[in-house]
Amino acid sequence: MPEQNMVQALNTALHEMFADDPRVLLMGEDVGKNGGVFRVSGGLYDKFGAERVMDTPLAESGIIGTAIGLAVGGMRPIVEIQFMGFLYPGLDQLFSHASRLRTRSLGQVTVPLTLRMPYGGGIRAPEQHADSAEAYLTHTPGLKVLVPSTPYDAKGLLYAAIEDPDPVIFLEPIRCYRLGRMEVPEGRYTVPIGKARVARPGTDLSLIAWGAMVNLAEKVADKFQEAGISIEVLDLRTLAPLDKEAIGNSVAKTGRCVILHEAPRTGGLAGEITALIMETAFWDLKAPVARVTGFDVPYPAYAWEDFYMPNVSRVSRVVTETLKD
Amino acid sequence: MPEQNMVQALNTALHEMFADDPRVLLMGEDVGKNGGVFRVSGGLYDKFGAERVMDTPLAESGIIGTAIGLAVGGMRPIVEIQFMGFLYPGLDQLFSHASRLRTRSLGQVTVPLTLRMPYGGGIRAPEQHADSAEAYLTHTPGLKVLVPSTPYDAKGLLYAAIEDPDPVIFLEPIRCYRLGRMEVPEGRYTVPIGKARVARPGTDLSLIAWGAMVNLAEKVADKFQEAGISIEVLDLRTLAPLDKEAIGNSVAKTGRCVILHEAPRTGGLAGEITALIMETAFWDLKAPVARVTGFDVPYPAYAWEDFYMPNVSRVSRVVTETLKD
Amino acid sequence: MCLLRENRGPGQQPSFKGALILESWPIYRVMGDGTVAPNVVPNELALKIYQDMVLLRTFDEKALNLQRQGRVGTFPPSLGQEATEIGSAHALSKQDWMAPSYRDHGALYVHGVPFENVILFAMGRAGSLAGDVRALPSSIPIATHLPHAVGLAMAARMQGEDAVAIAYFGDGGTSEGDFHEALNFAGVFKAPVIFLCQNNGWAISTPVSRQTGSATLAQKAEAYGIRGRRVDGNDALAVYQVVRESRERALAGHGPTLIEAVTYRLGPHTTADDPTRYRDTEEVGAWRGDRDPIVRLGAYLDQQGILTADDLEKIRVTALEWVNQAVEAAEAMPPVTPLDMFEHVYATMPPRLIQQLQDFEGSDR
Amino acid sequence: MCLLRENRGPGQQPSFKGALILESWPIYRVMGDGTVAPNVVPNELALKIYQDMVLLRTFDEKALNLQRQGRVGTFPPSLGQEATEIGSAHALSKQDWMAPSYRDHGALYVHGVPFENVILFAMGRAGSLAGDVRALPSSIPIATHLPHAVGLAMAARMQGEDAVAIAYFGDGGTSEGDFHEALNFAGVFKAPVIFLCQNNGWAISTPVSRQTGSATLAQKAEAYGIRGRRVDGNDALAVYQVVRESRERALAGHGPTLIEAVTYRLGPHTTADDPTRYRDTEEVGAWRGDRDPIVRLGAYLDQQGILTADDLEKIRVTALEWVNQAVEAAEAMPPVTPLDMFEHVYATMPPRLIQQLQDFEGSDR
Ligand SMILES: Cc1ncc(C[n+]2csc(CCOP(=O)(O)OP(=O)(O)O)c2C)c(N)n1
Ligand SMILES: Cc1ncc(C[n+]2csc(CCOP(=O)(O)OP(=O)(O)O)c2C)c(N)n1
Ligand SMILES: [Mg+2]
Ligand SMILES: [Mg+2]
Repeated sequence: MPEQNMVQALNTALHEMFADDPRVLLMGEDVGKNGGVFRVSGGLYDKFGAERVMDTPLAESGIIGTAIGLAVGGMRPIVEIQFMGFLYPGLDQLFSHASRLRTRSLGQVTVPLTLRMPYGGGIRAPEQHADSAEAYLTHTPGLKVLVPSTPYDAKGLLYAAIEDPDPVIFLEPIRCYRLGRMEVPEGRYTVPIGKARVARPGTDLSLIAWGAMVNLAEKVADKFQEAGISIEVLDLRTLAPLDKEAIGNSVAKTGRCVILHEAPRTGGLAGEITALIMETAFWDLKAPVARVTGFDVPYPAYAWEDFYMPNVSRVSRVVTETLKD
Repeated sequence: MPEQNMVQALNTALHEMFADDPRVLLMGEDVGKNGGVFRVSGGLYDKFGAERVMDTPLAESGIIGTAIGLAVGGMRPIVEIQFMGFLYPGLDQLFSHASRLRTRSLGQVTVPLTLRMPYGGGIRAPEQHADSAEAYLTHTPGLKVLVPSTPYDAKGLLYAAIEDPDPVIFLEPIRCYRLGRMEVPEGRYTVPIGKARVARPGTDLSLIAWGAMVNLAEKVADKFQEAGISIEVLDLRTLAPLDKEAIGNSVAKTGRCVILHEAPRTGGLAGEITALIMETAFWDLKAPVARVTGFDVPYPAYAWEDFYMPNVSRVSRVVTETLKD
Repeated sequence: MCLLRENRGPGQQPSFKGALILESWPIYRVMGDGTVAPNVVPNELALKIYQDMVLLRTFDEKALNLQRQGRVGTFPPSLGQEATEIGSAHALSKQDWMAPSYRDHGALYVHGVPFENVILFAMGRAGSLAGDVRALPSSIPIATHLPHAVGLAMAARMQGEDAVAIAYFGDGGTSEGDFHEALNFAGVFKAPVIFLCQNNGWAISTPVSRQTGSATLAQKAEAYGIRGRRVDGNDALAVYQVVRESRERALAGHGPTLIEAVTYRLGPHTTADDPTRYRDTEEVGAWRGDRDPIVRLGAYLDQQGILTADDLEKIRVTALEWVNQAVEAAEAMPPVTPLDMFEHVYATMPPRLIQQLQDFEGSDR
Repeated sequence: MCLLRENRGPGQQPSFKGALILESWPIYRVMGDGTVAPNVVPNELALKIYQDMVLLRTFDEKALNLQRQGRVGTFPPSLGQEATEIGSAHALSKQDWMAPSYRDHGALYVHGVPFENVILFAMGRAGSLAGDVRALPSSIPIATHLPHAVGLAMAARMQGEDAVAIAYFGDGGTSEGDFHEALNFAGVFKAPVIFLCQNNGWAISTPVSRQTGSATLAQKAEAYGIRGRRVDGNDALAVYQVVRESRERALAGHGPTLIEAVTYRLGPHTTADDPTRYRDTEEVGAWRGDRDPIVRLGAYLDQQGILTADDLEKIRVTALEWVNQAVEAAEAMPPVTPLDMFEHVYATMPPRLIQQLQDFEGSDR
């Protein structure tokens, strides 16, 4: 099995899907000759041509709206949005249409659409290129939201997304694109939608994370391990629908939980997870569920990025406090 | 003091503000001669003319974007979006610009903009006219979000909004527009941003609500009162920034809490409030914090509306359960 | 060349800019003065178009009545726009994709959606407007369905189908960003799509002169390098021909067309609207009578000896019968169930929805 | 009438549609063959424009160097676009509002933002691009700042100011919905605003022919009933004149203008971009040399006897000195503080931000 980083795993998955299914298309800004700004679609244009790998005009709503039409009309479009912060002009297409067409038509009109985009911070990108806006999407019934943190999951979840009969948002943590390599099987396999992964089992405290925060959680777990404290790291992988069972099981076992996310704290997904813990593991809690997140400020320009981003020291402090009680 | 319903209170407030401050403008679809589809701006056009009461082209992003320019340029624009479900094409202007211009310019460019819109269900409106999308906005640093539930608060909060130096979203619960009358003072007064209101004091359980759900909470409180159970109803009034202190105090006192909202459950504001309770009143909790909300479906067409909306029976059931533990 | 001088009542200012006379954007017309094109619609089809227009008018009047009785909810009639609704839809084939707005039940009917479904829709039962036809559910948000039509058109072409897509929208719709993005995409990808803009003079209370500074809506096509056409939207035969021709051009690979059908909304925006707040009854009056699309087509068919006064009466009676049957059928439908609300959010209900449905069923209601 | 034949290299297809020859949308030009207008720019100003263009070029080259050394972050140079950047900004008054994009530090500089602030911006320090000038922070999202310019223009008019607003954006920006909505609002409200579109042929890797089906970008003005102009964007004097004239018309109440400045991006999109992946070096080569805006203005000033080879050298040396000083000044600025990040979200920090700042300061970093 080849060792691949996340960009390579995704690129391979796309090449395979294009070869397998003539209905699969890719569309977006600079996905063609340029292969996307992070090269995730590298080589597709040369191999499958401009009809299936479509550079579009610079217009997110138009891109998503056209893809909705393509999906309803029988194709399997994959859309790339260049950065998550540029999804916003296209949100209406998700909120008003992609997420509702099935319901509004009582199941007669369906939208098998995959919307990929790089998200999150940590690479000193220019302003407004590092947003983590997952909570806007996870609050929208009718959408599914996936976030891989490893090359293996990236490929398997992308297969699951493209085979799903409903619109799926596929968030690619920029920080993880080239973070490390691992063995990634050739050919089709899927990672199930809606299932979290225990990235590291533990007994004393649950650290819940996704995307680039999983790596941070693992570092923190390593650190506490040295002090003899066993931290379980749960990589959610799917943010909608959330794996309530896995969350409940982990927290019921450990009795303590800290949730991490890059997005600003208020209204971030940590709140929802906390509410799910109330429903599943309240009586097991030995300490309040805590969270380490981005601050309630717009993601700052990169000179301030290190201040904004959760790091080992900030997480450790909250973990220590949560262990105290 | 005159007795007014919410539409009248808002209308009076607008008339007064227009008379007091020549920088105040209103813009939106059908706000002029038609006075807005709910008549909140009735009479303004005749009194203050088309220059200050501007019917705009049908384009939410253009409306909000132009208003941002007007605000930066020295005016005090009030925008009306016709229904909250039609805000979505304009979200980018809020997420990328209105909420960030102060930060991005380190305080040099400011956006004193008030964005009003009817929201929520319960009046058998056509499809997509009944969304409660407050959680998209409360997760956006840089915005403030207000929701009055009474005519008095409506007027006082609108004054607070328009005098605020930052962008304020002002949500008007459609269900409350003509729900009842109360005494509303003439002339200027403000209700402070960021302060919840104890709509009804109680000792056994806290019901936290906003908008049209406050009225429902009061009905439930009445019902339990008869059984000798004392329920405190907290009307949040401001959804961003949340009044963490008031929430914490109430739940610390009662030890039990149920949160109500119309929006779909997952990712709704109840999650954030639950997380705040973790931070402020965890050790006082006698039962898990629970929530009664809309279901995780797009707000349905009105034949299904009664199934969707939280009602006395659904809330009572959860309250009873929460009291059991 | 016939100019749309009817838009100006005697001694009146033009009530909206769509009415301005612009030689470079002539109004295409078949019936009436200064006819620019001979009629090519066969008699039988013309008669069918007439019947459907009467049916639509009858239906709308019935629905307005039902709304007043509280038997249906908010309803947007298409009074005055029957020529565009019916003429355009008859120019399509069943294979074509339709992306309608809330006011386009007339076009949907011709495309295959029964009127009882329209009643159901007005009774707050979504889902009724898509059926065994190639149509999207009517778009409630303005103009944001236009990109869907572009995608549908491209999908049809990619799959080698002999089909186009058509989007219906109003003058107000031309202001939305998605109008621009859709027409621009269509121009770049030469999609076989027709953008049918019904310029009925008003977007609720906003006249088209407040909607844009351009003299016509058709000229907006210039911005995308695509074809634009103005047509007399109260002339069903002209509308039919322009749509037909646009369809053929699209199928032949010549790309999209933006059609501005100049018409007038005779009724309220919806039953919740009171148009006397914002427009003169005189203006409305000027569009009634001779300019009414049904009167016009009737007179034309009469002139051509295609139908007699007797036929006319029969058509009206039959229409009423049909409509009453549709109402009965709709009102006889089984009531909605909570399951409907939960089961169509995703192909497979996720655990949280199963749980929520169970909770719902466990509760008192 | 001079046509932009330079867009076609010998034996080459036009590389983008902005280059097509369209008599109805002529390209306005002062310098070079087939001049359509005499120069009205006074010598002194022409010289100043030239100096600023050299300064901008020098600055961009320096910034590219700093980026390679890791001293600044991702940077978007305006190499090749100096005539439009500098010529346009000199046509404004200090009272005018500027709504720039990320690539418009040249225009901002002329409007009053020092180059050290531009360096700070490139060092990841937002806030540096708005200052004691009437300008918004450079818009990162494409074209969504255009409505702001409309609002700023309306605000200036309402307050009786003698000021217009100008928005800078690229060819790619014309595809966004907000481009449409802004121009449409400007047309309806006759706002005193100038939309300056720099058609530099490319939006990252996407050629303008993929951006729109229209033959020119200027003709998009037709859709809004507003004035459109094409100008040779490598002719600083022509750009100056077109902007000046548009400004005067706007102030006189004649409404907005869409200006398409036809130019070329000689460098990468940003330092993170590799243009060899998507465009021929020949195409780039054809825009260097004689067609370089600095070479052209230099030659013209030389012809007119306004500056000598000696002056030229002096200008270059001075520019380098200034730029080096700007870099020093920027690098000498005190480092950013966490407080900066918290204190400008709202006028007054809400309790949760005070709490978060305290938490932050209580932590190890
Ligand atoms: C995005 C959006 N904004 C606002 C509305 C509210 N609204 C419904 S119909 C309408 C006017 C539409 O006018 P037009 O496009 O001319 O169509 P017509 O109703 O005349 O057929 C408005 C503003 C909406 N449905 N969608
Ligand atoms: C809304 C939005 N979508 C996508 C991007 C990513 N992006 C940055 S620059 C660019 C190309 C812009 O091209 P153009 O408008 O021609 O301006 P130029 O860079 O040529 O000056 C793209 C796609 C963005 N910044 N904003
Ligand atoms: Mg209309
Ligand atoms: Mg460009």
